[in-house]
Amino acid sequence: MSTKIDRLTLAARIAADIPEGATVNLGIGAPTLVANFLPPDREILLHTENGLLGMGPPPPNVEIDPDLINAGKQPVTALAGAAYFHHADSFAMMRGGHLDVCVLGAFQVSQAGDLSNWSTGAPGAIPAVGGAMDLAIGAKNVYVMTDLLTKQGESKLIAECSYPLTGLRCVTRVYTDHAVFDVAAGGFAVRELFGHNTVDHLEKLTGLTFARLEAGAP
Amino acid sequence: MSTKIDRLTLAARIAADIPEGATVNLGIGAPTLVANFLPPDREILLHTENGLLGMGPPPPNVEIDPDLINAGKQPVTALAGAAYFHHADSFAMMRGGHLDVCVLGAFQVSQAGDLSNWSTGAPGAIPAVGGAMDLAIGAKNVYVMTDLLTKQGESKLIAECSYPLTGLRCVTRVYTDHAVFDVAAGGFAVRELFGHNTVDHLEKLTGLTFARLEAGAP
Amino acid sequence: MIDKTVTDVATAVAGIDDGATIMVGGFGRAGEPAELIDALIAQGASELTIVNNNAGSGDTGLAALLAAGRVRKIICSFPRQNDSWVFDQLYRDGKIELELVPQGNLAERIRAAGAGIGGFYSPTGVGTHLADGKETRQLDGRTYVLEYPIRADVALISARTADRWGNLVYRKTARNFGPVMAAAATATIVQVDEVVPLGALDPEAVVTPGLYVDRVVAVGERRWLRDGVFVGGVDVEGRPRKEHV
Amino acid sequence: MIDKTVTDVATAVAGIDDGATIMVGGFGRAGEPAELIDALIAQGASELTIVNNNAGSGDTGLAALLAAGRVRKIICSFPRQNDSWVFDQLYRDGKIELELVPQGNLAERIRAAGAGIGGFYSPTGVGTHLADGKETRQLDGRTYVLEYPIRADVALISARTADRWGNLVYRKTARNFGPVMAAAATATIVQVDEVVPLGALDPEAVVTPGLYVDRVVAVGERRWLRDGVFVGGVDVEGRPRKEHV
Repeated sequence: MSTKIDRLTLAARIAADIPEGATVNLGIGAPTLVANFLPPDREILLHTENGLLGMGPPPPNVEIDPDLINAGKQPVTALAGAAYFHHADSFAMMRGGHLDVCVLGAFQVSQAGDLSNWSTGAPGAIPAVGGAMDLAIGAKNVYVMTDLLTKQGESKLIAECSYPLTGLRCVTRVYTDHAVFDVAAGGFAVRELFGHNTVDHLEKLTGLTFARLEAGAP
Repeated sequence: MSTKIDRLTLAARIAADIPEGATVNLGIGAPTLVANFLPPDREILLHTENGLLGMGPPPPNVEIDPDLINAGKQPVTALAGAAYFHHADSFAMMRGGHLDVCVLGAFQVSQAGDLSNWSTGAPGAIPAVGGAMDLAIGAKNVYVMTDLLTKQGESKLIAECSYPLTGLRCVTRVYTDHAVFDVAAGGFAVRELFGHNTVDHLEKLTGLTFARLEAGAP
Repeated sequence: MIDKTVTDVATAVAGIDDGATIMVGGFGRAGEPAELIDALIAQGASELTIVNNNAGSGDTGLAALLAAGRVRKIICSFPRQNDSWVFDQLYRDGKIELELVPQGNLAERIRAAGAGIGGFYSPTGVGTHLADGKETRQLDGRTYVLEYPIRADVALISARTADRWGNLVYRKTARNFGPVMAAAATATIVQVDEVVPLGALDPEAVVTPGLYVDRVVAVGERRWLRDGVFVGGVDVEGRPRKEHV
Repeated sequence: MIDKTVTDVATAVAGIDDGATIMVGGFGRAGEPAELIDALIAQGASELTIVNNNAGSGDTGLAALLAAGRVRKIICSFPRQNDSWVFDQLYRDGKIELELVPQGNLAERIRAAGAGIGGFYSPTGVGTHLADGKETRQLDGRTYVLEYPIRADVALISARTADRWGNLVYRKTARNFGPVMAAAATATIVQVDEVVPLGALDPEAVVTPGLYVDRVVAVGERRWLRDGVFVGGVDVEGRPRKEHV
């Protein structure tokens, strides 16, 4: 066994946690992969913030409809039972706390659940935020999907975010390639280990001390 | 000639001032009569705050539709070109300043254009405001339709309202049974006299001194 | 499979607690969830706070709920009507609390609750008794009054048609408060004339997306429609006209 | 007779002043008022403030307006895209001002302008750089940031169909910013595929009532429809796919 799972396996792992009937927004990038693994026996409603609830999979090329796209500006379809709405209504849906789950990428997540995912604060970079800040604070459960470590080997789970914040105390769970972490009262709690990772090993990788989940916690 | 015109004549007089293409909300009560006199050669869109723009006349009894009513909860119809919307969107339409004209009743109008039309402040009365305060501040032109005098002979045009206010500095014109007044910088200005009323006579009746309209004012 | 439909109105209103804040849709007869209100009366919850444009009329619907002594407080814009004798008596006897809200502020405060807005500066009510004690603020040359969201535990609303996901379409001016109330309540319970198969509603014309809806109950077609077509024969309250009785 | 239709896009954009604030609808190609933007470039107004979700892409549309040096400032949520080289260069050269707004605040601020709201407490952006210097407030246990309306002199939007009163229906996710921008601008100018007779639009499904619209111009059916039916044959930008050229 490896110490890491690949991105598609991680997407499938997240998909498995999304319950029947959930309303879900999948952020641009890797989180979009989660859609491919949603269990076919569950009805799950995907929301895209540009105005559609009940989003379906991409169409074949000959059926691309420029009027039917997702937040990443990729062509999509609409399921039977879908509904269209305007941008303010769509963000009201998120900001009003009506979505069950949002899956986002991250540069950093702090022990308090702070999220940094919109800017590395690099000098001269052109800032762009899109819907990231609305997504971060809107959903009932904000899941982060990310590698545990950067390419330079630095932990993305961190005591305090050093990058510009997207939202305060908003992340509820982090799905990484090494393990799944809950944001708990005393810091991150390991929920599930992938491969032959151990809590000790992850504490060494991240430099953090993890809270212990109560026995019998869901 | 009399010193007063009757209510239907007054409604017709107001209707004559509403231009082609105007969007108009007619308050509950006497202002509703204005609809009967709108020139048939002008397209004027009536708004009712319970969610319809493009309201038509009352239907014959056999065609009363309980789902199609006005703000006074009377049966109405919808014209070709009408649109339905929900209550927040409907009031956004008013409060956002998108209606051209609103015609309201009044207990009192002050020289500054303050309006009192929702409560006489009588002790023990049950307060009820409905959409009066939204209508008062929302339209580009707020016209009041009223008798000049109460049944007790007191002027409804007044230096300062003594009844509870509906809105501050919101009335633009007052159509009374004696004359039409604009709310001008220096107080009420007589725009048009009915019957053999004179400015002097109206000043005596109201106890106010009227501003003079500039020659050539519209 | 998501299926928000329930078989009867009693099931639809089950579990509403004493002390709940309940939004009740409708403006006049239009959009009044008459069957759900009757079910609420039968269900028995008391000490309720009701949010509605009015405070009941005649002896049925909200007025019957009030008459049964179940309502502690009402938040509305226009309680006093020709036939609001039930409310009038309770109010004069000091048996019911009233929060009077201008109708546009009522609609916008309900909308704010559903949209996650913490408060907003409203142009309505400035300088009036209904802004007494409220914070005001000069913004861009105009004075506004700070208004807060109105949230509810439960919304009872009426729509024309639903699907099993809870997507709703309304009919004409019966739409009124339904869409904003559906978004402002923790549990939204809807009565409809009929439930249609998923996909039968035009996604461009769905007014309330299903995620705002928790339970749907079909109560049969309103008396003035037949197979979706207006047939009339009623007065403005929906009662059969005499010549049709 | 009310007739908001004009014969061509040049007439539609006539009279837009230098220094105007212009909202431009669309999210990606969906809802982009492409013909109106081209007409605006030809019309020549400069020193513009543009409100759009993005800051132009490729070399056409908004990017062409920017490249022509007509835009002083842009208010948007996401200026940086793979193909936003025109904006990128102007920004790095200090030739354009940027106000970056989270997308939900952008939509809600535009909505507030149309709805007469003086300001609102938003849950989005709290504790981030985009709330730096803004007033925050604790309300009911949560922290919010005070946001103000965004108004415009002109809105340029695209819809599917209009009637001569300016009632609009959109198509799928091309609806996006159209309805809120239409209500937030002093003059709303709309390009549509077609203008239909009054009464042909379902009053239950009109999304933008005509009173928000000032001018309507028909520009012909979008390439991926034929008589209102989707026929495809394009890429996501609406360009003919190779096998169809």
